[in-house]
Parts: sequence; C-alpha cells; structure tokens
Amino acid sequence: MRTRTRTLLFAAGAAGAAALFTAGALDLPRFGGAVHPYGDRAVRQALRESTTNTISSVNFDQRAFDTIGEELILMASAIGAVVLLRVVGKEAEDQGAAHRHGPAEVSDALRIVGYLLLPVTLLIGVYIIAHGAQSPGGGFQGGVVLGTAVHLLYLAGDYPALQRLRPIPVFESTEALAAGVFVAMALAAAGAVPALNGAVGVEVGCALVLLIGKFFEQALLVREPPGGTP
Amino acid sequence: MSHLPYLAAGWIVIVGIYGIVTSRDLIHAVVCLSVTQSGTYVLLLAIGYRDGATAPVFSDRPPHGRPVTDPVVQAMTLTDIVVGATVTALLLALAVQVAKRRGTIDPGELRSLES
Amino acid sequence: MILQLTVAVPILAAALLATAGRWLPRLVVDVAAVLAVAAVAALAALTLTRAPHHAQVSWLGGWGPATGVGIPLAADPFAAGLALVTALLTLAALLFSWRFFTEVQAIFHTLMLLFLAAMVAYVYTGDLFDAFVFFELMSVVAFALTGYRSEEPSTVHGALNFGIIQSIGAYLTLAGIALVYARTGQLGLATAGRQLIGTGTGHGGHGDALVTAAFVLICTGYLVKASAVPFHFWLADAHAVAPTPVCVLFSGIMVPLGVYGIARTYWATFAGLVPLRAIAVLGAAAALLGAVMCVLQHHIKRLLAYSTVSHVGLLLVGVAAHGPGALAGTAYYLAGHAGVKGALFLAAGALLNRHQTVDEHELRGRGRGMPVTGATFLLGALGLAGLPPSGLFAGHAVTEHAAEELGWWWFTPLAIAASALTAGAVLRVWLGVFRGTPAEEDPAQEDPAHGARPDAGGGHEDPETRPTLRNLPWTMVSPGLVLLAAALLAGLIPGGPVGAAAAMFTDRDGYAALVLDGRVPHPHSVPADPWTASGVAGFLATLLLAALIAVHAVRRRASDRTGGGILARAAAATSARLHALHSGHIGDYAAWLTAGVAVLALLTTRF
Amino acid sequence: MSDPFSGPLADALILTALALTVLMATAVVLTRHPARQAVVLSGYGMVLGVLFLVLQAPDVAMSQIGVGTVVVPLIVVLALHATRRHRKGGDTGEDDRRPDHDTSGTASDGDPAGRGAAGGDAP
Repeated sequence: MRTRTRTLLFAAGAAGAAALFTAGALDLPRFGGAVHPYGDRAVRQALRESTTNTISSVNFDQRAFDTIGEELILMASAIGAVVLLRVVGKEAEDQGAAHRHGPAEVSDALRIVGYLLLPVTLLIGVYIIAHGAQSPGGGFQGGVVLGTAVHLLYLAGDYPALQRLRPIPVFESTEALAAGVFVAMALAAAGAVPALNGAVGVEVGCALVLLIGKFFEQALLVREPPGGTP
Repeated sequence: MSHLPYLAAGWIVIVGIYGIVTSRDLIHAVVCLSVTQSGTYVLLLAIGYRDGATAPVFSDRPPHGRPVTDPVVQAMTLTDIVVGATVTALLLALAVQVAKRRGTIDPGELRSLES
Repeated sequence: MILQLTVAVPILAAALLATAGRWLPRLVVDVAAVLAVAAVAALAALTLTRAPHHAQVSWLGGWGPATGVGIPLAADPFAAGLALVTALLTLAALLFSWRFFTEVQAIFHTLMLLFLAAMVAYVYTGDLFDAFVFFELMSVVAFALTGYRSEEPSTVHGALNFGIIQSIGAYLTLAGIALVYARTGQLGLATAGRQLIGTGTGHGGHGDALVTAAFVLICTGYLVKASAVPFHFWLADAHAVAPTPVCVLFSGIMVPLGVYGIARTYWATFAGLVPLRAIAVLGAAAALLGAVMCVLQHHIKRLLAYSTVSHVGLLLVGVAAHGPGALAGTAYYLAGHAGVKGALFLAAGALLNRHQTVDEHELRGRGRGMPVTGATFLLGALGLAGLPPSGLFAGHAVTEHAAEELGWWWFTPLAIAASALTAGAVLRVWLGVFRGTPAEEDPAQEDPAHGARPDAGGGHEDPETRPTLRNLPWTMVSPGLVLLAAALLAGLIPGGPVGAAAAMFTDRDGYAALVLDGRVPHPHSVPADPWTASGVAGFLATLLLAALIAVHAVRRRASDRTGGGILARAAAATSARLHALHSGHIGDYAAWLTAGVAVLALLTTRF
Repeated sequence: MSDPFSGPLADALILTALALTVLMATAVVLTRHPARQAVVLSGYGMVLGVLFLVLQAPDVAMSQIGVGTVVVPLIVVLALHATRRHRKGGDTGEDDRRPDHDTSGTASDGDPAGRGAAGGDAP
C-alpha cells in the first residue's frame, strides 16, 4: 500500500473510532464525580485488614490474581528477551566483535558518584519495598529502583564489575523462583501483604536486571562501525 | 472540564496509532505503541479521580476523613504500567533482531512475508 | 479449589523449570512438563464432569461475592471443555517437541507451560480486568514463542508484527473495560452485566453510546486474536514462522479463544444491549477471504494459517447467530477444528523436519516415503470438508440448522464455499506432495534461493533442531494421529449435554447465579442433533467442490501455468492484489485495524 | 483558596498537567529521529508522572517515573545503539527520506547522538 493510501485509510478509520469513543466518553460520569462504588468497597476492606496503603491491599490481597498474571508477564518477557537476544550474542562473539567496556572516558568525580550512589539507591529500593503496605510504594516500585541501581556501575565506567555483579543465570533462576514463591503465597495465603511485596520486589528487580542487562550486552557487542569512533 | 480528561486520553491513544501507521522505523513504532498504551493510564486514572479527594493511603491520617481517589483504578494502572514496560522491552528485543537479521528496520524496506 | 489448582500447577511447574532447568537433564525437564500438562488435563476433565451438576466456582483469597472486591474463577461446561482441549493440545505439542528442539535449557517448556496457564486462567476468569491481564500474558508468551528461533530472518519480523497489532488491540480492549468500570463500578462479568441492565439502557431497552463504545472496544482486542477481517493480517505472518508445535496451539486454541472472549463477554455482560451483526459481517468476511488466501498459498504453514482464518471466521458467525443452537454447533466445530488443524500442523512439522522445507512445490512427490504423514493430510482434508462424524461435520449441521431458523439463508453457501476452498487446498497439497511425481532435477541441487528460503525453517541452519531424523519417532507421529482421531469422532459427543451446556452459556442470569450464588442453572435446552440430511448433503457438496478445486489446481500446474483466457488473467490479477494487500508492513496493518474499529462501530451503533 | 485539593486551583493544575501530557505525547510521536525520540519519551514519562501525582495517585506516579522516565527510555537507547549499524544502513540512506517533521536528522549526526545518549543517560 502506498503511504498516501495508508494514511487515508487510517484517517477514515480514526475518524470513526474517534466518533465512537467521544460519544461513549460523553456518556461517562462527570470527571471528578463522587460515585466510585468499587473504590469505596475496596477502601473499606483494606481498612478492615488494616493495610493502610489501599492500593497495596487491592494489588496483593483483594485482586492478587491480577498481580499473579502481571508477574508472569514480567517473567515471560524476561525469559523471552533472554531467548531472543541469546543467539545473536553468541554469533557476534563468533565474528570477533570488539567489546566496548563502558564509556571510554569517565571523570573521577562521576566514578565516585556512581560508586557512592549504588549502596544508597539499593537501600532506598529496599525501603520502598518494605514499607509498601503502609505508604506509597511497594514491591514493584522498589524493584524498579533495585533493578536499575545495579546499572549505576555502568555510569561509574566499571563494566567488568557490572558483569561480575549480575551473573545472568543466577538472576534468571532467582527471578523465576521469586515468581513461583509469589504465586504460591498469593494462592495459598493471600493477605500477607508485606511478604508478597517482598517477593514481587525481588522478581521485578531481577527481571529488570535481566532485561536491561541483555540490552546492554546487545548494545556493547556490536562491532565498531568501520568508520572508527567519532 | 467535565469530560475533557477522557477525550485527552482518547487523543493520546489515536496519536500513538497514527505514529505506528506512519512510522519509518520499527523502534519508533514500538515507542509509539507505548504512547498508545499511556492513553489507557490517563483514561483509568481520570475515571478514578474524585474532586477534593486525597490519595488512598491512610498511613498519616485517620480513615473516614476526607474522601479518597479510587484505589482500584490505580491498582489497575500499576499493573498496566508493568505490562506495558515489559511488552515494550520484548518488542524492542524483536526489533533489534529484525535489524540484525534483515539489515534494516524500516518497515517499508522489509519484504513481505507473503510469498 | 480444583480451579485454582488447574491454573497453579502449570505456573508452579513453569517457575520450577525456569529456576532449575539449566541444571536438569533434558529427560527430567520433558517428563516434568508433560506430567504437569497431563495433570491440568485431568483436572479439567474432572471439572467438565462435575460442572453440569455442581457449581464450579472459586473466589480467590476468600474474597467472596459478599465483599464485592474479589475475583471469581468459574467453570461452566463449555469453559471446562475449552480448558480440556487446551491441555490436550499442549500435551500433543510437548510430546511432538520431545525430539524436535534439542537445546538444553528448559525455556521452551517454561513458555509452553505459561501459555497453558494463561489460556486456562483466561477461560475460567469471571472478571473483565483479570481477563485482560491473562489475555496479555497469553500474547506476551505467544510473541516470545513466535520469535523463539530468532536466528531465522523472517521469524522476528512476523513476531514483531504480531506483537504490535495484538498490543494495540489489547489496549483498546482495556479502554473498553475502563468504560464499563466507569459506568458500573464493577469489574466482574456478572456484576457488571447486572448493573448495565439497570443503568445502561437508553431508549427502547438498548445500550446507549457508552455501552456500544465499550462493547466495540472490548471486542476489538478479541477480534484481533480471533483474526477477523481486517484484523487478521498478523496471523499468517506469525504462523508461518512460529515453531510447528506452537502453531498447533495458536491455530487450535489461541485464535478460537478470541471467539470465546467475545461470546463470554457478550452473554455474561452485554446480552441484549448490543447487536452482534458486526461480528457476523467480519466473521463472514474472514471465512471468505481466509479461504481464498488459503488456496493461493504454497507455503504449507501459511496455507494452514489462512485456513484457520477462514474456519475461525465461521466460528464468529456461529457466535453472532446469537442463540444456544448455533452456539452448540460452534462448540462442536471448535473441538473438531482444534484436532484437525493440530494434526495438520504436526504433519507439516514432520515434513519440515524431514525435508527442511514446507514449500509445496519443492516438496512435490517427496512425501512418498511418509505414509502416516500422507494419511494425516488426506484425512485432515476430509475432516476440513466435514467428514461425518467429525466435529466439523456436527458443527456445520447444527449451526446451519440454527442459522436457517434465523433466516440466514447465506450461511450454508458461505460455510460450504469456505470449507471447500480450504479442504481443496489441503487436498491439493496431499495430491502434490504425497501422490505426485518428484520434479526432474536432483533435490540436492535445488534452487539455492529456494533452499535458503527464510521461512522454510529447520535444517542445517538451525543449531537447535536435530538435522534430520531417519525415522520419525513415535513421539512425533502419535500425537497427530490421536488428535486427528479425536477430531474425526468429536461429532459423536452426545447432543443432549452439548445443547444443555450451550443453553447454560447463553443464559445471562444463569451465569450470574453460577458465579454469585454458586447455583447451577438448568435453563430449558434443546439437544443438538448433528445427523440431519442437509448436513450430510452439505458434506457431499463440499467434498465434491474440494476435489474439483484440488484436481483442477494440480492439472493446471502440470500442464501450463501461464495459459488461460480472460478469466485466468483476472484471477491472476486478483491474486496479485490480494498478495500485495498482505504486505507485512506494520503501518498497513495498524491502519486496517483502525478502519476495522470504525466498521465495527458503524455496524454496532443503532441509529 | 484554602483547600489545595479542590476548587479552581486544583482544576487549573489538572488542566495544565493534562495539556502538557497531550502535547508531549504528540511530540513523542512526531519526533521521527529515534535518539531524540528517546529523550522526548523520557520527558513524556516525567510529565505523566506529574499528572498522576496531581490526580492523587502517588503509587502510580512513582512507578511511572521509574519505568517511564528511566527504564523504557534506557532500553530504547540501548536498542538504538544495538541497531545503529543498520540504521545508517549504507546504501539505504534512511535519513534523507525521513518525513519533514524532523529536519535536522542527518546521517552524520545520528550516530553520535545515539552513542552519547547511551553513555550519558544511564542512571
């Protein structure tokens, strides 16, 4: 299809879809309205269970099954990325690709900041996970912090240390294990919000390390372009 | 104001799809897909908003005070964000593979799979 | 408890294999995965036997209907039956791949188990958002499985197209769910349905614009999965490149689950509020276009993929016919199609393993040493044509009867045309590959451009597939035979229980009673009766047409490919047009998707 | 005036955040140069996070800021870096056929931008 035809087709479709959605949205309750029956029920139940962060209560207790699906999606795509990016990594090495270990020039100040920030960030991640049942935050948000914190080492220019710190197989196994533990706990004893938060934190953290790690590998394993470095 | 946020969400969804339709670069297309998805976050949270309400967290104040925003849509959005990020990552991994295997990531240059 | 276990067993097995798979010997991994799937099949069978009499409902985490916040898992007979079909197909696919993939890690098994868990959870869940989550899980696993052999150039392209289109559809579904939530303050299918009846009625007892928009948006994602025209483009791209055991699951159950999603959402939540004619139109279009595209293919996996588009289109029409009778027929049809298509894909996999190609022209005459595979193709073609007493025969006959009562005179010709074209294409493959004479030149020196076809797959390029197996091991042969036998006998399933199950499925208050009160409804039902004279006549007509198509195609190929008059040239031009339409360009697919939403909206709105 | 959670002030805040979100979403789509798009995407993630805060959803805002401004743009940049060889594409000359939304994206500045971002945007 030519670009013009395609755009016209899209324009016609989008006009129809927009009309449909607009008509539907105008029938919605007013923005900011006071009627939220499910929300009110969820708040009541959360307070009965004395989980003060209602969202954690919904995610890990009342609707824990959604979160099971979510964690499995995370696990599946981490595994999927490992499968997808594995073969190419091997092949690039076969071709004798040059490895670039981190940014070529890192100032000492940046290096020190990177090293100093790492423990602080890890601590913040653990804190966010641990307090997820009471205050904003939780396993997911903390896990994101943990998963990305490890990569501060890259900022510090220490790619070998980064590789030592994240042996991919261990993270793969831990991630799957945490997912399994989460599912077992959520199905057997829903309600243990802090423990569930912890399992999710570990899983999210490991999955992100895996995902980002695999992409780092891809980005760094590509052969230097023939033109040399800019 | 009364229905504007919903329409804004609809705009974000449509504009994301527009980006995919006109994209010349698969990585660009995947990013546009994540924009499409962010429209659903806005829609969900707009539905759950309540005038004069605070966040549904009771750690620093007694319950039964001020009304709170709907925690269910927030939990749903949270799930949605995770799903979106992981789908984006997986699709980007596929796009990287397409580039390596086919030598281009312009959808216009990728030959049809139809024989 | 049974329902939770049915979902939990594959998940926990998947987590176990993902954790320890790299240290376990391959045999242990295989056995563990097969045992887990067999356990799911046993649990689903148990559920199926109990469902007609005892309510199979489970509220997770003890958040029962009184709290109003929990998520139910509920299994009526159809849901349990679908779970059983899913488990059996997964079992067949795993047994087939026992020797097919020889890499060490257990990633393939993990993904297959997660796929099974996602489909079972999707079938059982009684919650809109939960359905979306497991729908997404199903999709994500499917993307990963499609791109599993990422060293194939076209594999990743097909998987990426699949991923982007599916994701757009899923996000539109989520938007629709959000609209329902905003209106009703409920996420349960049953509770939201009750609320919509109370509040969602505009004029004349029909849904207002919001209900229409919500239904259309929710359906879009499911229709993408069900590959209705014009949402179907991803399907052939994904099927052509996915590993064969994965294709069995895609065609056999994942695509039909899109139909299930529409049926379940409609009858549990939207029944009577919106018309289903849009589904009928898009389904009929898929039945025809899929069948025509099927005949035009010579890549066997693509050919089978388009036949799935066609047959699932017929399933959509059956659901849109909007009654227990047609739904009973659709259920027969689904079961029969799953078995036949699974067996055909496994047979294609055997060809791929033996000859490193699934191109019909290259394979010409080279299937003579594979009698079992050949028989599978022949019987599969007959099955697609509706050979009694196959599930497809029963499905045709029962649905046809219900459609006639509705005054849908076009259904019978449509079904016969679609079945004849797809069966004819498969029959042509059988004639060419298994009965034909090999091409003149030495197969070892075949055209390098063809030998290295990206989508031909398998073989020496692929380090993970064993080069060639001299004799197919029983693990690769028997799953297909069992599936085929089951499908060809599925029409013998007694019509009484099927009719009762269909009546239960199409009874909105009954579903609410099952989920919310734990009571099994017993609505009045009519037993499905497949053995009608017009059903048998339909099969004979289909078979005759299919044979004509196949013989004509083989003759034409044998004599002169370019000859012919105006008609032939017009056909060639149309075929080129159609091929060009399926361009593999993601922008085209997304534009078609938007246009499809507009068409759906136009047909669903009551002016 | 006394109540920060309701009244015209809150409305104005929400409207502003909403307008910014819509603008940024459109900007992400219209930024055809992939490396630049990653930066805009990161900004969009931040704006979304602010919108969610204004809509009284701190939990969601936290993960949106983590995921939307850091993780996803980082992965995009890494993916760009991994595909930069094919992006320059030798004979394909991808950049000269770019639509007119982006006028400055030329083959010569494309690569360093991707490379610089890969090094600098890492958290």
